[in-house]
Amino acid sequence: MKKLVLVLLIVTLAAALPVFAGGGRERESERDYDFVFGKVPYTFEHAYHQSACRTLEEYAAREYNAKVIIIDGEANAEVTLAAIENLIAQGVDAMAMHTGDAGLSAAAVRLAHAANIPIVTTLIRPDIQTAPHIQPMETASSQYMGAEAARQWKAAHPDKPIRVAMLNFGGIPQIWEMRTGAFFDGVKSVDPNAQLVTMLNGYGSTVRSMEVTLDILQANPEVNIIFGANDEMALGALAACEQLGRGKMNDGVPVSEIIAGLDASSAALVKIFDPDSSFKLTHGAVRDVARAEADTMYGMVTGAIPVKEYFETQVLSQPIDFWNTSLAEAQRFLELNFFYTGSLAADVDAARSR
Amino acid sequence: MSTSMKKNIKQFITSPTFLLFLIFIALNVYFSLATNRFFRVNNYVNIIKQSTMIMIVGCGATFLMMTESLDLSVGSNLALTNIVYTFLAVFGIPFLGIAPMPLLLAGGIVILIGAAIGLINGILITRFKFEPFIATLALLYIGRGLALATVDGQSIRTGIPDGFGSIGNDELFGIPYLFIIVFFIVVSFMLLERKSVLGKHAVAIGANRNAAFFSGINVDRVIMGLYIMTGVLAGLAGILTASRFQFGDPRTGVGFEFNVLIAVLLGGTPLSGGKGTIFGTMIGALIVAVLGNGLNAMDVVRFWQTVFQGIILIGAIIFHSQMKSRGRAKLLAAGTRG
Amino acid sequence: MEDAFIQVRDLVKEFPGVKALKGVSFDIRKGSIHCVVGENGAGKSTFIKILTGAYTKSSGMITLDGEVFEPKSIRDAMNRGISVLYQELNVVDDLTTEENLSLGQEKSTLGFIRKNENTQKVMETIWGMDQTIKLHMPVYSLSVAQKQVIEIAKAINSECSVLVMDEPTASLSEDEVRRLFINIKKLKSKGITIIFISHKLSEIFEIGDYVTVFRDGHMVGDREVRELRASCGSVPESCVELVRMMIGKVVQEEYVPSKVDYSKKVLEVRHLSNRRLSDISFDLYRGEILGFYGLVGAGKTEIGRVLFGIDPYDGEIWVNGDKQTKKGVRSALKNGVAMIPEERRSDGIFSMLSIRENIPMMNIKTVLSKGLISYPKERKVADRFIQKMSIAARDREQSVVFLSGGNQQKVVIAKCLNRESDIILMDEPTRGVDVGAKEEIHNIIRSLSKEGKSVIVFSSELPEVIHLCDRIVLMHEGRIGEIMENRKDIDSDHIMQVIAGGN
Amino acid sequence: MLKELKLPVLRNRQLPVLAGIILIMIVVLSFMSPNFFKIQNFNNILLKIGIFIIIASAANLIMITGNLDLSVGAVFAFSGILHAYMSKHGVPIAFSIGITCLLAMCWGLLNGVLVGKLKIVPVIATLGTLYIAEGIAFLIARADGGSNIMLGLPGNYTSFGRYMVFGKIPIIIVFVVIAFFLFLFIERKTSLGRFSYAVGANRSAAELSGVNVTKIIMILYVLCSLMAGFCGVLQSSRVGLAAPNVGRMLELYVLIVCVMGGTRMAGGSGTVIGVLLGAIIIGLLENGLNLLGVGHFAQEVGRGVVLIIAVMVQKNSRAVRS
Repeated sequence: MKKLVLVLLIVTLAAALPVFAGGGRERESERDYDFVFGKVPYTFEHAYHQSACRTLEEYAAREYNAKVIIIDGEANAEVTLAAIENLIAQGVDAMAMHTGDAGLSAAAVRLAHAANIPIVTTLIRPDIQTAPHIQPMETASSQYMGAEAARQWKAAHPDKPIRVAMLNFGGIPQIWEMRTGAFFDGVKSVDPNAQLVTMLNGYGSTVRSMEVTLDILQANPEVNIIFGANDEMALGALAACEQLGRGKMNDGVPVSEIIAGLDASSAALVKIFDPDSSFKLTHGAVRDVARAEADTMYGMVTGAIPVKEYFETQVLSQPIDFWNTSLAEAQRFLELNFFYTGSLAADVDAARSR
Repeated sequence: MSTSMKKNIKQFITSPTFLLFLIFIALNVYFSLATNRFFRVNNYVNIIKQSTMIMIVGCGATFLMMTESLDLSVGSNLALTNIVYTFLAVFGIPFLGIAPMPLLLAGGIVILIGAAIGLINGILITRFKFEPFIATLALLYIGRGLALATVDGQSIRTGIPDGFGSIGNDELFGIPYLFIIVFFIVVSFMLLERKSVLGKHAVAIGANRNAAFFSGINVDRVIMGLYIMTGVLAGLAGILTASRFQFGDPRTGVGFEFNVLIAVLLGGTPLSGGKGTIFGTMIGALIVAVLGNGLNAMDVVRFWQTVFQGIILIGAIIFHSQMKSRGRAKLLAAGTRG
Repeated sequence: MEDAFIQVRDLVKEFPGVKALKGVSFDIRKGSIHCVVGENGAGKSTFIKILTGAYTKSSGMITLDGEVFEPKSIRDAMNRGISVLYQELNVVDDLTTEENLSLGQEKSTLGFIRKNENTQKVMETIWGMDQTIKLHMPVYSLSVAQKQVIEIAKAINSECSVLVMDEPTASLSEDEVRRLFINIKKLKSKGITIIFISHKLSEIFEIGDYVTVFRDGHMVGDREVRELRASCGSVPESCVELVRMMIGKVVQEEYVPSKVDYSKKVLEVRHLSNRRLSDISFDLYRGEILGFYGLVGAGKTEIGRVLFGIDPYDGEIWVNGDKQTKKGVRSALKNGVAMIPEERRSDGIFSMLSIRENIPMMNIKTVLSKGLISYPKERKVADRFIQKMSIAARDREQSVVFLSGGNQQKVVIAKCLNRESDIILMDEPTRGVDVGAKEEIHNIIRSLSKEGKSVIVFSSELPEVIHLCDRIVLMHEGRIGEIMENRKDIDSDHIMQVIAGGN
Repeated sequence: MLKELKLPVLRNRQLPVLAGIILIMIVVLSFMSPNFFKIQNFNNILLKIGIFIIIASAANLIMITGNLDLSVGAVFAFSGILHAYMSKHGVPIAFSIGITCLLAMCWGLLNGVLVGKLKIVPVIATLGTLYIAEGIAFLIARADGGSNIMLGLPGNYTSFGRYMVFGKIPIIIVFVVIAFFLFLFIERKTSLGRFSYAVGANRSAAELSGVNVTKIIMILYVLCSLMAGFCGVLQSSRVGLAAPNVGRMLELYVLIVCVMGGTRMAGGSGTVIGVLLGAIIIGLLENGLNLLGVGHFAQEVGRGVVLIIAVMVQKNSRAVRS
């Protein structure tokens, strides 16, 4: 008898847990929505995608009275495609996906179209161009960042040749096209003699990037521009530099190196607006991408946008750097894109006092 | 109905596998009640589709675990075969001047690669007496590195030949080829498990290695064979994955080895070997898939799902260990009485 | 010999650093029961392993039925008709009787098992020996003797001409041994050659035709048992010649009473019962050696396990006048009860660790100083026991795994003695131990009783119990049949009667 | 004490072999990369493997008992996040470190109960703990409003992890030395260490010798989680942020380090000296490949190959001994 009660208790608890964990809300409310959209982010582990999903959910509900079902892609091809399949099975009206691989995007588009469900891809352009696509203009912004970094370095140290090191995600080709390669193009546009010394995998992680950067700087102490293909890696590079007694700037004048990142999250901007830190540039777009996704999905559902034609919506990936962006602008960017509620100026001051 | 059949049915109903099956049913009922997005034919098709690779490789892994071995390299093996298969089909072997190959030939070569990885595992474990965990962990790294290096980390997505996706996507009389293949493999492995010399020898090796050895079973050869078999199945899974998604990706199968491990464990094959059923593994794979799918349908954040995964894993193993000790005690009591 | 079925000539086996067989030559006749005896490490098991294909020889020659015999694998040896019945039974517990019968020799088509017509034949062989074994029983529900029957049937089934039995009686009760001997004689009458290995000389005299004695890798004697029996007189255990061949010294077995302090009860057991035991009551006095004797399964080991806190029980145990309330091994140890377990390898020694590390394991306090392990203290403890028990080892740092069985047992006993417990339970203290070590262990037990400690010996060897114990508790099916005083002229017929269930 | 420490080194033939491998690696790398043989570089390597050494020293004892802990990476991440979260929300740093370490020990307790008491296979039990701890780490980060915690950390957050002892030696290296000697001490001089070997060599004999096996296993798991948790705090404090995914694959690294150090997975043998050497091999390998600019794909292959070679070399040296 005691055992039976215990078993019942456990079963009830187990059944209640998912509900407690945030599930089961849709029952009473789903019928009130006009549309159901699906969204597959690259991975929920990045602040960028968490913010993008939240923006999408809020914007779609407000503007189009649409509910958004989010299934994480977990940065994994099988999981991403399974998520697409599940969204199809759940009969969503349209979906949006953001992956790290063009082949994966193409496969997803094929799946969705076979089921006659509109789909929009983001960032990574599928090779089969048969569906609308949201393209943050990362290439241009990366080029701009590279050029600006090179200019600032040349202005401060005209005698020291530019040596660039990069941290990437381990050979994803689109990253070269839009981020690392473009950045280096920018550098070269200012100093044609600049050299790309090394490019290693930072695994998108701060800690791993820090370890790798320590090794990079050991092998190539002459490196003076470091680009991390996302903010996490740039922050790791900064931590490594600080550990070696570098990573400093003299009120915005480069001393040892310039670090650039990507995504423009709050953690990065706090460093960027610290005049003494060498992490100085980044760019990003969250809100506009999410809004474009919702707009495109709505457009496809209502017939305003053709479902099976390539249609690119370009979104500015806003460059933010210490020299050309005002603190107020950056504050506003964070508020709009990352649900930031603090004061950037205060956060920068707090971080500086360390 | 003959008495032996009755006995078999009775045995099945009282087995942990059947209870696991009941849990599986209960999960389905729960999710169907909790969300209206779950109980749909298409959703079930997806659930099965998404667990096919685990089911295919799980067949080999179950046999391996029966012999007290395990294979952590299956995920990397899947990725390597996936990418090489696509590479051969799209580019051939450029530096030897070999043109793109017919799919069947590419598939054959890739199966051999899968078998080779199994062979290396087997050699390290049987000849050099490596711990299976260590040997296959080394192969996990090597396989993944080779997969990424083959294509310099890029996926292959252009120049995919016609018919590349047919085996993974097309249907025969409305039934996906994928299901037919899985059904075929699972049924043959169930037969292997119950009726074949191999299945029996696998159980014998896991339950009492010395007895198996002194009964004249070539233990090393059986284990080697099972590793090769698992390698071949992983290779097949690599081909099917490539075909299903119609592109080659060196990053597939990350964490796949642990998913397979969990499915096999949930299915009631202990790490210490000596027993296990293919049917249990299939239920294990389906439970994992249904759980993920159902929680997604309920809109549960992924991180909570991770927590549930841990709780379920621990819960299931406690459940199995309870069942085991109770079942054994009952039989022993019966044995002493009779 | 003209009719030699197996001829062994100058057989040598070398391991890295060790020569296990140093040139052995002898013959085995067809259809005979050929006993092989020797102390542990004498080379018996190496010889057997070469014969069965588990090892390959270094040099020398074996011929089988006139042909050169060089098995490359166990399979190979089996195909030539050589089967083995190992001491550790090689049946797979999780398979059924039927599946075990065909293990390794399945008939198959394309890898799938075909119905084996032989199984029925084997089952008939089995039923010839034991009717209670069923075809679809999982083997873990069978007793040791029943599992042995399965193995013997399997061997016969494989149409062997030679059956090697490695200490088959080690874990059988006398009743089961008798039945086994009947079966062995049946096999002999079918013309099967049997190579029989045992430590129990009485068994050799009972069923052996020939006996070969190994010592230190050499063949030191090859005799006809009939001949020996004539020269030995009526008591086979005291066969001086055979024992001298094996160990080079004569072992006298005679009961010497200990100085028991009957005024001081150290252990009182009242109405002990559990799944395997019913209503066990007895007392143990200071300085006494109490023996428990009975068939295997009579409950000897179970009593030891209860007293040592391993198994649950109903009833009362009083140690030194205190009633035991807490259960468990650690509280038993705390109350001054220590046990030497039956299974040395799985429950006794830490084979990878050195002698020095093994000995203080039961009482780490003896080597601690200020709460930390003191190496000088530890060395002193180790050296003391190595000397006291004359453990033959290279030095105290030698891993226990490299010691012979007898020396391993001494390490286990040393570990237990270091606990300084007042009551010591010894479950089969001399099992699998050669004759010399056996006598040494007996002397240790006597010296313990002289020191005022009380010892309980659980043994399935009657001579040991008669030789050693002051009182003997006779067990039958979980009950005490009789508690008798040991005397010089103890009546062994009466003992047999009691343990068989009579009064 | 010194004499007693020397003894196991001399008895163990694998340790000289490992030392030999390290020597060869150092010589080869010195020739191949001009920047290798520099004090700063060795400092870098030590900093990188410091975390492994501290955690693996504890995990090694678990492996000596014949068990293993796959949850260290998740506990590591969980602790970093928790410490950052509490520090950010007003808990004083020292206090937060204390609470984090205590909670980290709870994971060890869970592992200990599952493995020691309920006798669940450690691979599965600790895999389960891994999932739960990792999930919760992500949930804490999410509750804070993002994927990692960096913003709004108090000014003195990094002063612990970046503290230089005597103004020269990074604190992490000091902790590595402390952990090394602590575990060497536990291994050689305490009954806990001795009993760990006993449990690994023969669990049932240990039980019958009166060793409280459950307690030993539980203590070791708690100790290991404490080390993992403390390292999580240390790392997070050094880097100045906490991310819930930092511990990915850490458990496999720790495992490899132990195995390379000559610890048998089945238990009964192994030493923290081997762990130190194993970690140095891994550190040199990655550092060397990074210095030579070898791409990450080849590094993955290299890791697997070195693992096989190291184990094979050890097996040979073991075979020579017996």
